[in-house]
Amino acid sequence: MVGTVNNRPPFSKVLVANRGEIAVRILRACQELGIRTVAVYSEVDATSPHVLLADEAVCLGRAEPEASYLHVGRIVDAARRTGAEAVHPGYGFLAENPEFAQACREAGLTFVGPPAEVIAALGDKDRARRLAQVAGIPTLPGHPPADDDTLERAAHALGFPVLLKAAAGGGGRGMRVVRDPLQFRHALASARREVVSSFGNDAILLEKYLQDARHVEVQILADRYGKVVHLGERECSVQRRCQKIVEECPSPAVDTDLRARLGEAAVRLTQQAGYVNAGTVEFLLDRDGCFYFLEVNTRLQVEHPVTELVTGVDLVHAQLLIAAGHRLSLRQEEVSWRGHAVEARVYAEDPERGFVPSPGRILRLREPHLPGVRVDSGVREGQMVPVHYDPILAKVVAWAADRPTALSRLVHALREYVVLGLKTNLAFLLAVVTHSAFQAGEVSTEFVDEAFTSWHTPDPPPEVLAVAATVLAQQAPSGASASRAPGDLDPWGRLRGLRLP
Amino acid sequence: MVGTVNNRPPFSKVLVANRGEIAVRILRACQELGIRTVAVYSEVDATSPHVLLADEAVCLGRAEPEASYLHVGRIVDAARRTGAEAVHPGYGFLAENPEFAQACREAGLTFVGPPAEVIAALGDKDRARRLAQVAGIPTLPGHPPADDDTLERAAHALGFPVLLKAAAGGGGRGMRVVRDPLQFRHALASARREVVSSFGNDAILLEKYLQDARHVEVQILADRYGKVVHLGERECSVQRRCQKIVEECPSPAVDTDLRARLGEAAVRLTQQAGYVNAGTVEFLLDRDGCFYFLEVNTRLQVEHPVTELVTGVDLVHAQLLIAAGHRLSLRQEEVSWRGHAVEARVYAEDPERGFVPSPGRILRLREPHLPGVRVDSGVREGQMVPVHYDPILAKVVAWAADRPTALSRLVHALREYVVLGLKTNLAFLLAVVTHSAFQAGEVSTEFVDEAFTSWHTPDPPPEVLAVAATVLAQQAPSGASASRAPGDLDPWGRLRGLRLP
Amino acid sequence: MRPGQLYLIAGGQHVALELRAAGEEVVVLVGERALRVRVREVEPGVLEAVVEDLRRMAFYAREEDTIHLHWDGHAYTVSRARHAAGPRGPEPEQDVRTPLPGLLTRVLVQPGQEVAAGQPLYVVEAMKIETVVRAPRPARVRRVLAQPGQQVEGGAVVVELEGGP
Amino acid sequence: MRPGQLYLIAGGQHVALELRAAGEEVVVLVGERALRVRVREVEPGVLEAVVEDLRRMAFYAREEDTIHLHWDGHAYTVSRARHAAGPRGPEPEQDVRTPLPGLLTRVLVQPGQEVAAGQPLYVVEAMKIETVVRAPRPARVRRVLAQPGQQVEGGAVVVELEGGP
Repeated sequence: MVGTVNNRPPFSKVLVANRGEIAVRILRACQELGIRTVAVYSEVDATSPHVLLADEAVCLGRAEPEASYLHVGRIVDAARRTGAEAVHPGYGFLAENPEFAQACREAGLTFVGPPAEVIAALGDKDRARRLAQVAGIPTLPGHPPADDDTLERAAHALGFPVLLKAAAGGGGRGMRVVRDPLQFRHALASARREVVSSFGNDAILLEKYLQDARHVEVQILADRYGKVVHLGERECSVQRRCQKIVEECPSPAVDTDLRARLGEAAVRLTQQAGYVNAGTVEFLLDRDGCFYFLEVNTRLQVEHPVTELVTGVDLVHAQLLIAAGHRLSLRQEEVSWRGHAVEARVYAEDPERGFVPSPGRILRLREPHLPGVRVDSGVREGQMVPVHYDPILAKVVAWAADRPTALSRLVHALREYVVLGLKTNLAFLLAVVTHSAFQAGEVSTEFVDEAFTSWHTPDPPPEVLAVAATVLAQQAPSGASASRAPGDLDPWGRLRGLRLP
Repeated sequence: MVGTVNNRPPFSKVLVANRGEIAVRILRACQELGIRTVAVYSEVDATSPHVLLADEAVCLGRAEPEASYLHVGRIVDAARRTGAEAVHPGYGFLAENPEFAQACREAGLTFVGPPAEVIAALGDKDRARRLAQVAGIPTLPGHPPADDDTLERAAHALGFPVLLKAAAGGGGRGMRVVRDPLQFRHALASARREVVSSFGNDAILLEKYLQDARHVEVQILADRYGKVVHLGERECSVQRRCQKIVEECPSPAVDTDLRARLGEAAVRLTQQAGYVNAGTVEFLLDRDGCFYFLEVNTRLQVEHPVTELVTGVDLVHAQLLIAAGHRLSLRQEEVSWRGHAVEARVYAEDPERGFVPSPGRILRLREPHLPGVRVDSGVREGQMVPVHYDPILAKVVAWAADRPTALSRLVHALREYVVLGLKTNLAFLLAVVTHSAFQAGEVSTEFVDEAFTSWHTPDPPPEVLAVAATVLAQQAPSGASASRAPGDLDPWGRLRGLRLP
Repeated sequence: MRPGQLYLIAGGQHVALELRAAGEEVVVLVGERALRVRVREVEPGVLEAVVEDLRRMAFYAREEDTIHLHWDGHAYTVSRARHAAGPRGPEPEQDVRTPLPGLLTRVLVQPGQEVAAGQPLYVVEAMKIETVVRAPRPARVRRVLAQPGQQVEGGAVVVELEGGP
Repeated sequence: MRPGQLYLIAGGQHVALELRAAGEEVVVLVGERALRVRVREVEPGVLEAVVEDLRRMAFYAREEDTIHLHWDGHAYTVSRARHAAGPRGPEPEQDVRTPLPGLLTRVLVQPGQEVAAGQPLYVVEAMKIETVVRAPRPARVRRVLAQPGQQVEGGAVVVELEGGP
C-alpha cells in the first residue's frame, strides 16, 4: 500500500508522545513493523498500559498536562536521550501544535504528521476556511475571530442559530451552538474560557449553524511527493454537545457518486495546502447532498479504525511509512470499501450527572472479544483512571458485511463490556445504537441532544436488587473469601441441572 | 452476500450440537442474526463458556462423547423439546455423520449442512475419490478399503511411502505415513484401532504418499438451487503428525491462475455431488503446481476464520442462511481476497511429552487482543479442561494487508497469550511461526515433523528462576494475600522511577 | 446472612427489602415480589446467582457496603443504606456535592441569595471540560466554602444550601 | 522470605539457588550470576518484578510449591524441590508415569522383560488420540499394574521398571 523496502522497519526507534488507547494503538503498530518503542508518561501514569507495553519509558513530570504530555521541551529531550528517530503525537495534546512539530524538526527528529507550516495554516480555522474557498469548496457564511462586540453584531447579521468555534484546536472543545441571541455573550465567554485552557488562545470564530445536517469527514493519505489519495468518508453525526461518540464507515447518506465528490474535494484542498501524512477533511452534509467545508484535522482521528476495517488500510502503518519518506503506492482506483464498521467510544463519565467525567479505580474489567469486533483500549483492571486527561477508556469497533449485522455485533459487544468501579457511558451508548433513528441511519448532528434529553440510566431490575441484597446481607468479604483455591474442584461444576435437565 | 429478507432471522431458534470454541463461534453468529440459541452439554461442561453464552442449555449426559455430544437421540430430543428449528453440528462429533443429518430431517429439524446422502457419499473417502475421478480431477494412485493382506500387497505395488487413511471421518484421525514396509502391518493395526473408536468403522484405504507436497484446500458455498461459488484456498501444510496447527489464506504457493483452477475443480466436484451449504475440498499440491484431490470435508473447518478475514464473508452466517433456504446472491466474480490471514491453534498439550493432551484447570487466562487479531476461544479462566474431548483451547487469527505484517501480529499475539496451570503448545507455535522456512512461505506437510524433531520448550532464563525463587521462598499465600483491596492506592503507583527518570 | 429488613440505595432511589432464609436459598421480598435467590462467589469477582429459575454468572466488585454488579448487559451499583426511607422514594436531598475533582473556576452565587432549582451555583473544570453544578431544589445559600482558582475534591461541598422542601 | 539455599525444578532440571536479603531487595545467586530481585503481588495473580534494572509486570499462579509464571512471552512452571540435586543436572528418572488420564488400550511388555530406552511399554487413549508410553531408559520390567480396558489416572504407574543407570 505504502511501498516498503524489503520490509525493513521505517524507523529503528519511535517515541509516542501520548497516553491511553491511542498510545497503545501506535505502540503496537510500531512493534508490528519491527520498530523499537519509547513511551512517555506523567507520574500518575507510571503503570498505565502504554508504559508497560513500550520497550522504554520516560517519566515527563507531574500529572498536569502542562508538566507532562503538553511539555514540548521534555518530550523532545526524552526522544533525544533515548535515541528515537521519530515522534508520533497521536491525537489531542500536541498533535496539532505547530511549535511541537517545529521543535521536533529542529532537534533532528521526524515528526509523524504534516510539516509545521501546514499544521499552522490548517489549524487556524479561519485560514483553513479561506484555503477551502480558494480550492473552490463551499463553506458556510461566517465571521473571522474578533472581539465580543464585533462577533455579536456578525451573529445578528448571519441570523441565529450560529456556531462558535475555537480558531485553534479541534475535538469539539469550545464549540457552542447559540440559538437564542440573548445567550450569545454568555456562550461566547464560556467558549473563550474553555478554549484558552486547552489551546492557550481564546480566538473564537463564527459560522452560520446548519440545522439538521450530518457531520461527514474524509480520510486522506498524502506522501512527501505530492500524491494524495482519499479513503472515503466517515459518518460522525452522533455527537453529544459537539463531541463525537459513535462513528461509522461508510455513511448511510453517502453513495458512490457523493463519495467521489467529497473525496475529490478533500484531495484538492490537501494537495493545494501541501499536505503530507494522514489527515481528515470535515464537512457538513445537508439533506440535499450539498456539503460545506468545516475544517481539517491534521492528525490521526479517534475514529480512524472504522476506515481501517472497511478499506483494509492500516493508517498508523501508513503514517509511519510516509513519515520515513516512503512513496504511496496505493492508487485511488485501488481503494475499495468492504462491509460496514461502527465505533462507539467508551468514556469514564456519569450519564446521571450530565456526563461529567468520572475518574476512579477500575475494579473489574472484561472487554468484549467476538469475531468482527476490535477493541482499542488504554486501560487495565486495577488501574486508577486519572482526573487530568480526556476520560476515554476504549473504543469498541464492530465490522460486518452489512450495516445491520455490524450494529448487532456492536450491541452484543457493548452488552458484554464489563467495567465496574467507575461510571461509564456504556448504557447510554447502548441506548443510542439501538435507537430506531440510528438503526435507520437517519440522524443529524442534533440527534443525540434532541432524542435523549429525558434519557436516564436503567433502574436495576428486581433480580439485581435481590442478588445485591443477598450479597450485602453477608459480612463484607475478608481476604479469605477471595481466595482462588486453584486445587479445588471447579466450583461451577458443583451446581448442575438447574437448567433443562 | 447470501440474500436475506428484510433482515428477518433465518431461524427463530437453533441448537448448536457442539462444545468449545466452535460452539461459542456459532452461538455468537446466531445471536448476531437475531436467532435464539440452545446449547447442549455433558456433565463436565455444565459451566463451560458455550453453556453460559446460550439462551437455553440442555444437559445430554455423562462426559463420554457417546453419552453426550455423539448421542444422536438425545440431541434430537433436546432440539425437539426446546423448539429449535435447526441444528448446527459445528466440526467433529456428529458433523459428518449422515445418520445424524438423517435423524434431524426425520424429526423435522433443519440440519445446517449438506443432505445426509451427500455427507454419506463424500464422507466415504473411496466414493469421494471416484467422484473426483468422474469430475476429471486428478487423484493419487491408491487402493480402496480392504483386508490387511490385500492392503499390504497394494502398498508394495504402489511403492513406499504410502498413506493410510480412514475411509470414514476426517481431521487427520487414523492417518499414518508408512515409509518402511516392515512397519506397514503395525501402522495399519494402530490406524484401525484409532479410527474405530472415533468413527465406529475401521475401514482404511491406501494412497501413494506424495513427498514434499503442500496441503491446500478450497472453501466453497453452495445454495439449495445448484449455485456454487468458491472463496479461494487455505494453506494447511503446517501439520504435526497429519494434524493441522497453522493455516493461512492465501497460500504463498498459489497465484491467481492456480487459484482459479483449484476453485474451478472444487466447484465442479461439489456441484456434481449435489452439494449444499459450506464445504471444503482438500488437495495436495506439488512443487510443479499440479494438484491432486484428497477429500471433501462436508462441514465448517476449524480454520474457516482465515477465509472469513480475507474474503469478508462470514461463513457461519452463510451456513445458516443457506440452510434456511436463502439464495446465494454472491457471484464468483464478486469474491475478492484482501490482505493475508494466519491462524494458530492453541492446544492443551505438553510439547515436552510428545504433545500428549494436557487436561487440567486454567488458573489464569489472558487472551491477546490487538488490532487485526481475532481470538476464537472456548475456555474461561478457572475452567477445568476435560480429558474427554479434543484439546483445542482457542484459535488465534491475525490479519494484515501483507503476509509479513500478519505473521508479525501473530507472533505478538502468541507472546501476549497467557494460559497458566496447564501445558500448552504456545511456545511450539511461536517456534513454528518464527522459523525461517515458514516465514519464507516454503513449507510442505513434512515441515514440522522434520524441522522440529529436536525442538524443546525454552529453559527458564535466570530472571524467571530468580523471581520464582523469591516467591517460593515466601509462605504459600493464604487467602488474605490475594485480597483485592479496592480502596487502596494503586499499588503500581507506589513504585516509580525505575525506568529512565 | 442475617435475615430481616435491608435498606438499599440504587440509582438514586431508596429501596426496602426483606430477606428470609429458606433452606439453601434466600427469599427476598422486593416490592410485591418474592424472589428465591442463591448466590455464590465462584472465583474472585465472579458470582453465580440463581434467581427463581434463572441462573446467571455475573461479574461483580464489592467496596464495603457497595456492590457493583454486571447483569444482563448493564452495570449497576447498589449500596446499603444506614436507615430506612419511604418504599422506593427519592433519596432525601442533602448538600450539593462537587461531582468530580477539578479546578473551581467560578462561583455564581453569594451567601443569603435565594436560588431556584436548576440554577447554576459554581463551575468546575476537569479533564478539559467545564462542569456547571446546579441547585437541586429551590433553596437559600448559607455559605460559600471555596474560592475560584482553588482545586476542589470530588464530593466536596462548595456551596451550602438551606431551606427547600 | 527465608534466606538460604533453595532447590527448584524447572523444565525437568534441578537448580540450586541461594537467596540473601539485601534491604528491600533479595539477591539471588543463580549459577554464576547474582541478581537483585524485588517482587510484589499487585493484584491477585499479577506480580511486579524488578530484576536488576528490568521492571516487568507478570501474570502468575501459585499452587503450593509450584509457581506458573508468564515472562517475556512464555509460560514457565517452577517447583520447589524437596531435596538438592547436582547443579542444574537432569532430574533423576524414577517410575514411568502415565502422562494423562485415559483408557489403557494395550500393554506391550511383560514382567521380567528387558526394555531399551524409547521402547513402547503401553498405550493410553484419551481425547481421541493414542498415546504411547515409552521406557525412558534401558531397564527391566518389574511389574505390570493394570489391564487393557481399565481407565488409568494421570500420573499412575502402569509398568514398574527396575535397573538402568
